[in-house]
Amino acid sequence: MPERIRHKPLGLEKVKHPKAEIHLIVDQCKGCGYCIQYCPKKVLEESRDINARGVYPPRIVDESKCVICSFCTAVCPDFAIFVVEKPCKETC
Amino acid sequence: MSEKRALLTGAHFMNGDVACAEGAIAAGCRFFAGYPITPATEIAEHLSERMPEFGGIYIQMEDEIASIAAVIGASYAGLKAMTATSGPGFSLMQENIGLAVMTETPCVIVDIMRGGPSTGQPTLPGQQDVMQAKWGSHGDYGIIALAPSSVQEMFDLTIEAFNLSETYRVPTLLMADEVVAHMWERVVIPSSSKIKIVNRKRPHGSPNKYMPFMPDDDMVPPIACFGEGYRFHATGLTHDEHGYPKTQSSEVQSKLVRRLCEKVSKSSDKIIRIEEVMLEDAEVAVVAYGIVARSALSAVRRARKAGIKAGLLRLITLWPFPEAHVAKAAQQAKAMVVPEMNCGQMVREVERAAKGTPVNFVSKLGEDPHTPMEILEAMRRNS
Amino acid sequence: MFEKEVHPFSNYLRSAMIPHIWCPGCGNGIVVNCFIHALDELQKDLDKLVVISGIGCIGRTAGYINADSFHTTHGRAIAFATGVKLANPELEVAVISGDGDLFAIGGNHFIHAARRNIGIKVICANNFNYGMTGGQQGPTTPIEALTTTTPYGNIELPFNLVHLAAASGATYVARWTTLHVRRLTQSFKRMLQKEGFCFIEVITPCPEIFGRRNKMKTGLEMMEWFRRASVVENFSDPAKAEIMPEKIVVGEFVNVEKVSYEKLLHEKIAKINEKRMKW
Amino acid sequence: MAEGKESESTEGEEEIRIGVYVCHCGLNIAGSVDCEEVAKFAATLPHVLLAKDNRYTCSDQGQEIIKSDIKEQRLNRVVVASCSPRLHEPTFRKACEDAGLNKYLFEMANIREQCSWVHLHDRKATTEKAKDLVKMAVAKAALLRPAKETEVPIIRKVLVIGGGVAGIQAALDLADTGYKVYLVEKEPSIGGMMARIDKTFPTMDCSICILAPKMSDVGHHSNIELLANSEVVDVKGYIGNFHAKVLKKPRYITRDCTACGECAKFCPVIAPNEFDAGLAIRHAVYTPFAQAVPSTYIIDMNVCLNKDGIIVCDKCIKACERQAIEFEMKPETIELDIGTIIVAIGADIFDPSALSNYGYGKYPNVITSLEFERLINAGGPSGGHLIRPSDMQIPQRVAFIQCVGSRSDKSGKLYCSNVCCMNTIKDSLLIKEHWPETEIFVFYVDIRANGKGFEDLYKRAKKEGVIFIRGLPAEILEDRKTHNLWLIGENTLQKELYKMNVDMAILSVGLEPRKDSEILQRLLTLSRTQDGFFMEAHPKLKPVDAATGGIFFAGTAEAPKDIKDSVTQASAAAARAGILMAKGKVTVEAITPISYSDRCKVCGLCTKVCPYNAITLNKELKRIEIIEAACGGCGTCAAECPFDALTQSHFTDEQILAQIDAVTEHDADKKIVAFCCNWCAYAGADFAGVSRMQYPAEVRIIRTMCSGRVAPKFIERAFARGAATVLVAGCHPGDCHYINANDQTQKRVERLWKKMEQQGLNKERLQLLWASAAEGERFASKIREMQTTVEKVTPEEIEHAKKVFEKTLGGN
Repeated sequence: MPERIRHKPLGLEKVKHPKAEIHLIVDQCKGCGYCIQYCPKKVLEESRDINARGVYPPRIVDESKCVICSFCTAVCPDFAIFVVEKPCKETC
Repeated sequence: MSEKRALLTGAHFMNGDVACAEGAIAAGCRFFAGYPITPATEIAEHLSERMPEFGGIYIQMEDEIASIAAVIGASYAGLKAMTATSGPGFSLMQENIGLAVMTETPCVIVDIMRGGPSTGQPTLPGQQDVMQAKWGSHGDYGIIALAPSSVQEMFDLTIEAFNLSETYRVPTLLMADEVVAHMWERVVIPSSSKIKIVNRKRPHGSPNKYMPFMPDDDMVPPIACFGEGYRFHATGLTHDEHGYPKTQSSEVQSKLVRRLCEKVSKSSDKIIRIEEVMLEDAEVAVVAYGIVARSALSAVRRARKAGIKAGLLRLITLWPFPEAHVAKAAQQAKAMVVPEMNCGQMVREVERAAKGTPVNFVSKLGEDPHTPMEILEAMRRNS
Repeated sequence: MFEKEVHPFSNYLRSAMIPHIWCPGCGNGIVVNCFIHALDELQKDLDKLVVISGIGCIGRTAGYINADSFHTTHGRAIAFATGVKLANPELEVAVISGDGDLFAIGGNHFIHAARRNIGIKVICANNFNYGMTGGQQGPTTPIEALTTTTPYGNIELPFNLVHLAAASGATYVARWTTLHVRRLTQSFKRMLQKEGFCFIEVITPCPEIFGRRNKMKTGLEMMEWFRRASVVENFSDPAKAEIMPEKIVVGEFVNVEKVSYEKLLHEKIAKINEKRMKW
Repeated sequence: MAEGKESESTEGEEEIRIGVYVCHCGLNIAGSVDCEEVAKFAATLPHVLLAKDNRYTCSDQGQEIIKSDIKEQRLNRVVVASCSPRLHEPTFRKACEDAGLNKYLFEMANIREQCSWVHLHDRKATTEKAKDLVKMAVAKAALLRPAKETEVPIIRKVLVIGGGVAGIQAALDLADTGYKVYLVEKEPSIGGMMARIDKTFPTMDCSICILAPKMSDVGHHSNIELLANSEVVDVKGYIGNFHAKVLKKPRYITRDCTACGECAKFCPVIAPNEFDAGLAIRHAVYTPFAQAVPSTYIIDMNVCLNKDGIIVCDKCIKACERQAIEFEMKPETIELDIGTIIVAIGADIFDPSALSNYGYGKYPNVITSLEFERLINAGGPSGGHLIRPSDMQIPQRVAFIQCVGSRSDKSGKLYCSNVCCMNTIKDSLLIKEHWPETEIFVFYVDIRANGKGFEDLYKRAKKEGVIFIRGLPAEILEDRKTHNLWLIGENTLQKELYKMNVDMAILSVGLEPRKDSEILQRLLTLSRTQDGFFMEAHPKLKPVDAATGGIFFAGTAEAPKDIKDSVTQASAAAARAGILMAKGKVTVEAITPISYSDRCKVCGLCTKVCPYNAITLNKELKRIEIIEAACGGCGTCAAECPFDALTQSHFTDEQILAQIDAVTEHDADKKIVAFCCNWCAYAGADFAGVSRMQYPAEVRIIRTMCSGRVAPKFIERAFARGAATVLVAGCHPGDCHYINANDQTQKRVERLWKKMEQQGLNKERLQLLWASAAEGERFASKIREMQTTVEKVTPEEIEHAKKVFEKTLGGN
């Protein structure tokens, strides 16, 4: 449609997003950084302190931004990260 | 049911390769992978016809390396498996014979020996691979090798080879020569009920506790097959009882390799088969195997007629080497005669066992086997 | 943050063997991850799965996946797998190995298994060089690439693996990079549902050994190359599926139905015995 | 030229017998021209056998006279001095043909649009000019040659651009008639503006309810190929034989889609739904609205998580049972051969955020009438509950503000957007229907209810208690806390200021031309009015035809109009296109070049300038070859040829030179000789006439098909004959109807300017003008400007120029 959009959608705040629960198996991480780089929502960043393997594992910046696309889980070569959806009672 | 009817019984006239093939079927071999090579080709040809009749698999692979690899795979998938070849192919197989040894894979490799080295004499007999049979693959290991000297034995020993292989989880070699393989003879095949068949030792206990390389007292681990839910791992790398690689550990390596040698050597008296003819009072003892043993036997008989106290020790098992039997014969003999179709291979083992008793080697290369006269000559010289 | 984390795929892995031996940024882990993902989505019975690999980094895969597995000699995985599949066609037989193992020393077995259409599933992790031995030139090393044995730049033309597979008669041929995890997983699923010989090439980053010598020091740099250069061209001519610095053609190239060797063989066996019964 | 003339005059002996007919056009011409005198004058001209003046030459009697004269007086040339040839040339040509005279032996003098109407107040000068125009026409007529028109087949397929209600109607009409229709729609679904409106006035039907069936008809019609999410990117060819390229953008979802919506359920991305003016949300994978056609879902790659070919999120893929999702999809270009084109691209709505005083975009409770439509619509974001954005409460006091973006020279557009008044009245009634207690104020300038049933609706609204206040608010202020609005302005009836508090204000926004109109204008060489809407070939007689043959307009692309008018116009356009295609053949004017091989030196210059590559150089045979079918008829090749080996039929060098000579016979030093291209400048001059724009009478227009036909020697000839000034006028660069022939015009004029400078001539005497058919004023003011130059030019300068160019006098 041609016209520019000027109002923010009604009831935007009412939209329910599934809440993510990101699990990091920190000491299994080898610090390749794929999960950080390719997270579409930029939920992760490099942690400031090193893990048992002496590398910088990812660290969660803002779990609420996660949309549970689980790409991090799929692209992790070391099975060191996975995401689950928080059970409903906490969100609704 | 159809199998029973298909199994041959009674007396038949056939050549050694066919007898070997029939023996394999009788032994329960249901997988053959091979590659055409003279003088072993007839085994493949015969099995390509017979295997399907028993629901067995025949496949011609792209080379001998693939053949032995497929055989190992088929064995792990639960079938008794075999390949047959000759010198050049046997050489190609050596690496994976090592793999079969390391992964303790029951399987039979038939080597119809021809004149080497290299392509050599495809259509003439030889006994030049008998040391390669023991030492052909890199590393230390125990292995079993049998030497048939008749078409009947091509049948019998093929069955024997499978039984030993299944018993000890070790690749077993049938080291026949071109003459035995192509010779036509009468073969008597007993009814299947009379044929002794040994099947591999199966795991006891639950799958999740199973350790594929944890030996019992007989030093042989029970073997599970793919698809039975044991979910085990096997590797050519040095491995622990779980089959998991432990390439850095000296004690895992020595424990494993010593067991691979000893599970054969420690059972040698159970494994070894020999034939003794007129040895009791023999002053000249002939040690021979394969087709050469047949000339030797005739030579011994002629010698006795000529008043020479001669005897024959025929090696049916080449490996493990029948050391005790040779030593015994050597003790009372003044001299030993060892005819071989090579430049002297098993003769070294005989010398080692003879402990001082003079050993005369009669070599023959590139033509028909020794004639009885040639062996008799050797005996005369030493009597 | 959490106590003992249990990865959803942990039951597909041999806990004793994890973490794996692979370098940081190595794509092999992603290949295994996607393969397991596919198994999981198809609810494959692990008891009926056999994972076979040859020698090389990715060769360790057999040890990591919690199924029956066999780590063969260099180049012989496919020949071994052929024996397994023929001996027990019920088994799902997957060969996961490297470019050197499958296409240099094992090249002959590959083309013949494809020609015979043995129903095995071959996955090749292509990292452009021999990683485990320290980065020598191999059958897929790009022209002018630097390796420990091509210090002046590689002058050997590399194999086009998907073209080779298609020409040899594979019934399913695909190529993805380790960045295309979704499509790769989907391809694995397709492959695992097919009857005949299948081949999937996965282009994987090898930063420590290959990348380091070729201006891609980190896994991320190699993955970024994949992202920049990859073009999905499904069912385009595999002969034109190039792998170049500026363009990597990925996609599904072949997906046809063909009766597998083992099926034909066992049908024949059945026929033969029928005849004998009648007679 | 003499030789030339003989060399081609086959019927040299034939005596030329011209009849001249001067039309009064009631008082339209006679009002400021002495037609009788013009006729008398005409009779004195060479070859003129008879000259008559009558009230309406175009009337049946008028035509009868011509016909009988041709028969009885054996006229072999006819000149009519009346309106613009763009209007009645076909009429008179037909009359000639009926009487057995080849229609190319007819010539017209435009003494209305370009004479009587533009010089209303100087009867003498106007009459003099009319005489000149007739003299020019007669001079040309004497040299006219009969010509045979070539017929080209018409492809019986039509391209409809735009899938709003107009496009839909046109497509269905033509498809039902049996023609193959390609309907190209930019958006993912057809339906356009009408699909977004809640109810229609005056009947208050549910808009989508009456549109949806038509939409699905389009979707299922065997004769319609719907290309949604697509754009026309190129059009070549000519009437009956267009070749279009359409860019089909990927939907990333295949036809297997059953519109089950599972994918959207799982899509984690949300974005404002454009269809609901952004008031509702949609997912990255979505369908714009329930009744969308095609119903196939679409993925919005701008918001989807999966960028540059890497699938990060595969939730939709997993959710889709039919496996219809295909991220690999690439854009494809579809090539179409069509005979006719219907332009129905609709209009944009005015963006009121331009008007700071109304605080739109700043105050949540100031919305546009379109946003209102979505709010009041049961399928809309609020489920049909009129709520105000700030607090989702139902407003008690609502204000409508009219003419937002319309009828204003400083804020928005000058024109009336036609639909806003009735739309507001309709909306006010909708509110009353649901919430009768609501107080509604409509601030207006004039209420325009000029349509069937409109006045009744207006009355009803008043009866329902809607309060109409004349005078728009000057400003809207917001109460920070309540977000209520203060409207401040003057009631121009009571002449008193008001400051009114309302809960919500609805800006009744106007319609404006689509921002992307230029693209289509260029692709199809169309003209647009000053408003920017597409310009019809004739406001009265060809209201849906474009000036370019084979192209027609429907809906708001041509001007703001309501649904009824759009549909009416669509059916009209469909009918017009259908007529063409039914004939199956179209005759193209016999104006392609003729070449005299004996003069051709095979230099190949013509091949370089031909925009259609219709001329090729045959080196073996040492000659040029013209492909008639490919020729567009601009004549720029003839203008380029240095050896007069090429000329354009019906616009030959002789004919044009004769016109020049006629103009410059008397008082050349007071005249402006103007060469105008048929499509833009000449049409522009006509438009000035229709609009009665006044400009000096000194100008004499010579019509060529394209300004590219104007050879330097024409201009030089004019100066050599003492003309004060010369004007060359054509289409704006890029708008040329002959692809780019007017590039040559530019080059040639520039060359001449240089020459004039070198010769010490005032180059202002030669002017170049780009004026579109809509730019009558631009043309008029140019003439006024040149008039001042004319006055400045001294006799010496005239003489000097005569000398400089005198060799062009050689020949006739």
